Amino acid sequence: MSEIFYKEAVRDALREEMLRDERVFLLGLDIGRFGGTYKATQGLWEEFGGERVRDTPLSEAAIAGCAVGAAMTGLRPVAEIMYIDFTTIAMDQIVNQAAKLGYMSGGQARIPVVFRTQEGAGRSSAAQHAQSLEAWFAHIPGLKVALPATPGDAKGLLKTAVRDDAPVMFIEHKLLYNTRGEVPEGEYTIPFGEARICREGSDVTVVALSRMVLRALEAADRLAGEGIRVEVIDPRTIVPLDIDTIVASVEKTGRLVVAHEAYTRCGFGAEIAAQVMERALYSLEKPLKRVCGKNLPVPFAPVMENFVIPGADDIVRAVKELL
Amino acid sequence: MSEIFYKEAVRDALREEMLRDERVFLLGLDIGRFGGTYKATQGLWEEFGGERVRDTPLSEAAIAGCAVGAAMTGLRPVAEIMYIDFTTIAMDQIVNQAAKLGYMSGGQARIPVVFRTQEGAGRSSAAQHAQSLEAWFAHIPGLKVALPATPGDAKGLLKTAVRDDAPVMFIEHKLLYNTRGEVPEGEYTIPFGEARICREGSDVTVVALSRMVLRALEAADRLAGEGIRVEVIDPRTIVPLDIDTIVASVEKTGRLVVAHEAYTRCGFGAEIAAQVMERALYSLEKPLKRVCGKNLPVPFAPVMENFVIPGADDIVRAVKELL
Amino acid sequence: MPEAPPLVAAERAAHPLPADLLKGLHRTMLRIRRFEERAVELFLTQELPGFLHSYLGQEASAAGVCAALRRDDYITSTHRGHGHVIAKGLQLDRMMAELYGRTTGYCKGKGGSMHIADFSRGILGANGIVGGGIPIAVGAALSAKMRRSGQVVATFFGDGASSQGAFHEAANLASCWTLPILFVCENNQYAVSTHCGAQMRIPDVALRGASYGFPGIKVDGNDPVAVYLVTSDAVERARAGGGPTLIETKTYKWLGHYVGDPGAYRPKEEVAGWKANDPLPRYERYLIERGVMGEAEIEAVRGEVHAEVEAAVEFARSSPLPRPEDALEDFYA
Amino acid sequence: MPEAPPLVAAERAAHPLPADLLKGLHRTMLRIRRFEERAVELFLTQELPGFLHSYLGQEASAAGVCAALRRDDYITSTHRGHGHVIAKGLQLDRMMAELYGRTTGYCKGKGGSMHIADFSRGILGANGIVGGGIPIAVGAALSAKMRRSGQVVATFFGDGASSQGAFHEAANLASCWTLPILFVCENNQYAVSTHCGAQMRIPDVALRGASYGFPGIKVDGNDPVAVYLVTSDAVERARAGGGPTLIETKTYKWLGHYVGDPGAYRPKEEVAGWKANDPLPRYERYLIERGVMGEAEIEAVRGEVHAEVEAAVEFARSSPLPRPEDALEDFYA
Ligand SMILES: Cc1ncc(C[n+]2csc(CCOP(=O)(O)OP(=O)(O)O)c2C)c(N)n1
Ligand SMILES: Cc1ncc(C[n+]2csc(CCOP(=O)(O)OP(=O)(O)O)c2C)c(N)n1
Ligand SMILES: [Mg+2]
Ligand SMILES: [Mg+2]
Repeated sequence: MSEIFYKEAVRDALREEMLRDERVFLLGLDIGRFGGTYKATQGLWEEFGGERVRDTPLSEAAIAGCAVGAAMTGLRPVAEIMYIDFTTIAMDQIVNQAAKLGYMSGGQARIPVVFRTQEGAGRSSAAQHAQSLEAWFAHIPGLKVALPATPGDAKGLLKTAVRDDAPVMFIEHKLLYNTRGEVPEGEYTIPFGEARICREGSDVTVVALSRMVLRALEAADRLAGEGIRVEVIDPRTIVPLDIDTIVASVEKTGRLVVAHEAYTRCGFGAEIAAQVMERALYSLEKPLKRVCGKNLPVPFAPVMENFVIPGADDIVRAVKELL
Repeated sequence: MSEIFYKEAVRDALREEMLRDERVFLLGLDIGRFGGTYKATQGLWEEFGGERVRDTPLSEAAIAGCAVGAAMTGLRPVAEIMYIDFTTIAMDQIVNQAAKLGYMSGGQARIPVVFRTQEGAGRSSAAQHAQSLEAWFAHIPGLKVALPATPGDAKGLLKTAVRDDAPVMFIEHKLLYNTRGEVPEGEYTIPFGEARICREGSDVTVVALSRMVLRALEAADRLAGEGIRVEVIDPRTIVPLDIDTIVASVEKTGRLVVAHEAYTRCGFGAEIAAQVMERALYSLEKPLKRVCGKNLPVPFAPVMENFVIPGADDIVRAVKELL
Repeated sequence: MPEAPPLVAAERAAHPLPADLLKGLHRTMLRIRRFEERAVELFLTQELPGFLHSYLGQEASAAGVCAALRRDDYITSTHRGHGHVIAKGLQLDRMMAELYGRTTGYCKGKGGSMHIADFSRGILGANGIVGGGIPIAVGAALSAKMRRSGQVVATFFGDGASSQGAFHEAANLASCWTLPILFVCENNQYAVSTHCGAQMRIPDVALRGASYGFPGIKVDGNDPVAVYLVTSDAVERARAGGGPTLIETKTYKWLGHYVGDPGAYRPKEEVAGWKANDPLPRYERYLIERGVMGEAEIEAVRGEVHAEVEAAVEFARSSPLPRPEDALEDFYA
Repeated sequence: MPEAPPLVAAERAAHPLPADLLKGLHRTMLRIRRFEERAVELFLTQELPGFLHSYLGQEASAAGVCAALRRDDYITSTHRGHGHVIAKGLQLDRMMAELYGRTTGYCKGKGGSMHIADFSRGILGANGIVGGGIPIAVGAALSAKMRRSGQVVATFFGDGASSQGAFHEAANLASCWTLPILFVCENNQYAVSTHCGAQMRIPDVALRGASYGFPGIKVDGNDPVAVYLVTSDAVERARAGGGPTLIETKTYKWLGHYVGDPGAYRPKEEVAGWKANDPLPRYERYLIERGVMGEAEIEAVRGEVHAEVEAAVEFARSSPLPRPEDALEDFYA
């Protein structure tokens, strides 16, 4: 094990996959010499050259579509959309093309494309640079969706994503790039659809996504001080979703909190709620709590931004309300 | 009361609002002399002329953005996006601009724009012309979302939408245009956020959206023959959502089915589930049932298309499983 | 207003083309014509589900373009795509079966009329989203370039599609990367009911090549030889590393937007004028004049094509319908 | 490769402009310059949250364009928008307060640096989405036309933004409807780290006007008079019903993409060359040569602007922070 930054984990995964398979290449805005807005591709242009680390014009629809076409014809592109907010411009290519053409062609097309992007608030970037839109993609059959919360998961899941023959939305978090964490030495991958129980506990289950996993662990720590044992689960991929692990936990605790930064309404927390309600209704002793982004655009000023985005305090409060 | 077609109800609402308020105008593909793909604007070009019923080039991003700009500067546009599948091209303007600029400007901007579109499968149009994507829009704060199931609701809700100062996604259903229903004589509007109890019942609550309301009523009819009393609720607008009516019903029946054509995963049914779980968990006697579109692209061949889209049979089955 | 370069039909004499090629163009046009006529009939008698966008009248465009392509070259097509894929070499039986939604169709009934694909023939799929195939084609061209396969891509789209942002982004990207791609705009004068004059304020889509720094050429889209010649030049340039070309084929769709649309928005004389300019008899006269084919040979080909189309209908009708659960197959995510 | 029309600076002599106007351009440039210098300092000392895209070096472009607009004319702006809105007449204090996220800011702290709007001054908002403001501006132009208000719209965007589909769709739509709009492309040579030569394969964005059938003109974006003259002509045309114009102002951003980006991707000589072409002293020399202003008067204006900016900082610092729950206000859906 060695400790590295999340952005390094992303970079290492891309690098190893590019070394392993020459069909893998990268395209996106300023990912080359500039190294990407969050420096997650730093050094790759120097190592692999401009043919395999391709800076593009400022055209998200073309970036995504070009990746789809390349993926259909024998390559394995990793296309970066700088902010998940800008996927709005590439939605047709991601949703109507990448997600569907394999199926619509009667299984002829394989579209092994990874759309790497990042989401989240917390940098006073205002409402057009702070969204968490994973639920949109989870809604669309034909896309897998990964949301790594740690450097170890970022690396292992990204390598899996690159090797997957289906389109993958790989969603990083802008405030995680400069977090550090343990990463196994040597080659490893993490399968999709296996949740991680980040902390075991028997009183309340907290299912958290992306950066909220860190907040959930912080909350669990604090609650442990008061003798409250929180189980923290990170699904890591929401499509496919490891609902079994979540259900097993709820069967143990009888209490469920879901935590994500995305807007509450129609966020992925609702889907977890529905699946738990379908599978484990009788185990639930208390109503669901959603500790999620408020149903508001994210405001610029830090004090208001903090208000709309949930934090560890909110998780602590929700857990206590369930006891 | 008179019986008219759904498409006529849409047309009448537009016409009356255009007569009432000269700031109201329409833009979109082939809505002029052609009368719209589903003929919902037929006759309006003849009556109001090309200035107020504007055919556009084939540019959904520009259609939506142009509507936003016109709405900000004193007009009240109704922009048609021919199929909801094509909103993928206009997502930035709908989601990052229309939904947010009022808020981001500190309340200076009012953006009274209506995006009219239609959704749904059932015409063998394959996966890029058959989606139901209302959950995407419901996820985004700043958009209201209406889904009329009857001519009466189509007219009353559309008039409300045009008068609303916030952006509204007004989502019709392609298989409803040629259905008929009663519409009150004279001027009327239907407030947003008021569900309609389409049929009262005490055994099971079925919350259905858009065309599934008709299927739910059909199912309820059949079940009534077996002595099973189904309560059918149509929220009509999902943002704002009349959760009180749904919760009251669930408190009465203890059993909940949600039915929509949209993909099950992260569909609006999940949000209803979550809200019911938050507000009325203890009233639920049985697990939730979602009778929704399968998590698959919609295939072309009718027999497969019917398989992925839910029907009255599926609702009947779900209701029985809950008893 | 600047004009795009003139029609090249006049240049024909300077390029004597092999008889095989000229005959092939003819057969392709006939196959498209007959397939489409039959499909319209079948649609109107409600044998075919969904909806249908007919390629009738535009046959020369697809035939000319695809004749200049290699078998392993790629195309992307549109909602009005039957002509493109026939010209690229598809079998009529499996196509017809797809229109019928049968398991023997190219997409096993999952795609239908608007989505025929055959990757083994370089057909990366038709597209229900106007303009949606253009960026995908650019990706295929990038792939061809990176794999040094020598393949070229032709992406078909309509006059209406040229108003889409996707066209602009894709064309610019292809230019920046000097990709082996042909942007083939089939200007059939209308996008649904909207005349191209209301869609743009320039006479030719071809003029837009200049925005990206590559040639934009307009050509008589009802003249298969002219289309072939223009395309061949562009293909040669692309294969040699010279980058993209925009080709605008000026043509006309005889029926309305979809089968069933009476097309009342079009002046009667306009429709009549274009029908008088029917690419097929015009080309047959040319073949006869040039002595490439005689009346009898033409008649024989007609008979073969008719029989082929009838066999295709038979094949489709007698092919199995999918089972409902087949919807679960071919899904990988 | 065709070239867009030449710079118009040389035409100046033929258009003697009133002294007031020339002085106004100068003051505007100075106000932008000083505001931006100060904002950079405040950002680097971490007084300002979020991030900052500096307009330093581009002052002449915004000043020249906005001087040709009426108070009630509209603009849409970009992530690099401080210059545009200052030139359109905003107060520095409420701007600075917005950068600080205070309740007295133009958007009450909800928008921040990238989103300053003032509808009372025709400023429909800056935009965090590259190209996002362009279709909105077209809508405002349609509105002006339909309301017969005589207003004109100028939509600012960068060289990078010209690769966006939204630009293409919006320009084409504005052309089809002959709308009163100016597409102002500020070509500052880079989109983040990407040089405009890697963003497109034509020398001038201005050439793209031809794709839509309206004029495309390039101009020295560091020459406020040249920019003013070109804009005035376009505004006049637009107001008279002559439709859109594309204006490309060639300029340079001195700092990297955002404050904190060292801009290492740029050759040192290039940066030095453009800094030597600083629009401000160059214009001041011109004013002195033409006898419009003397050194002393210029110095006095400098003093006033410095004081105005300091007062703005004071105003912002002493303005109240929003309360968390203020996030719930100004939301209407
Ligand atoms: C993005 C998008 N917008 C609208 C449509 C609906 N539509 C299908 S074909 C068509 C017209 C296309 O015109 P053109 O590109 O000229 O092709 P043609 O039909 O004339 O062959 C329209 C508007 C669509 N399929 N996709
Ligand atoms: C659609 C979209 N893509 C990417 C970005 C990230 N981004 C912000 S500014 C910028 C470069 C813009 O370049 P240009 O248009 O030339 O403006 P400049 O920054 O040079 O003023 C990029 C890529 C964005 N904000 N929006
Ligand atoms: Mg057309
Ligand atoms: Mg720039």
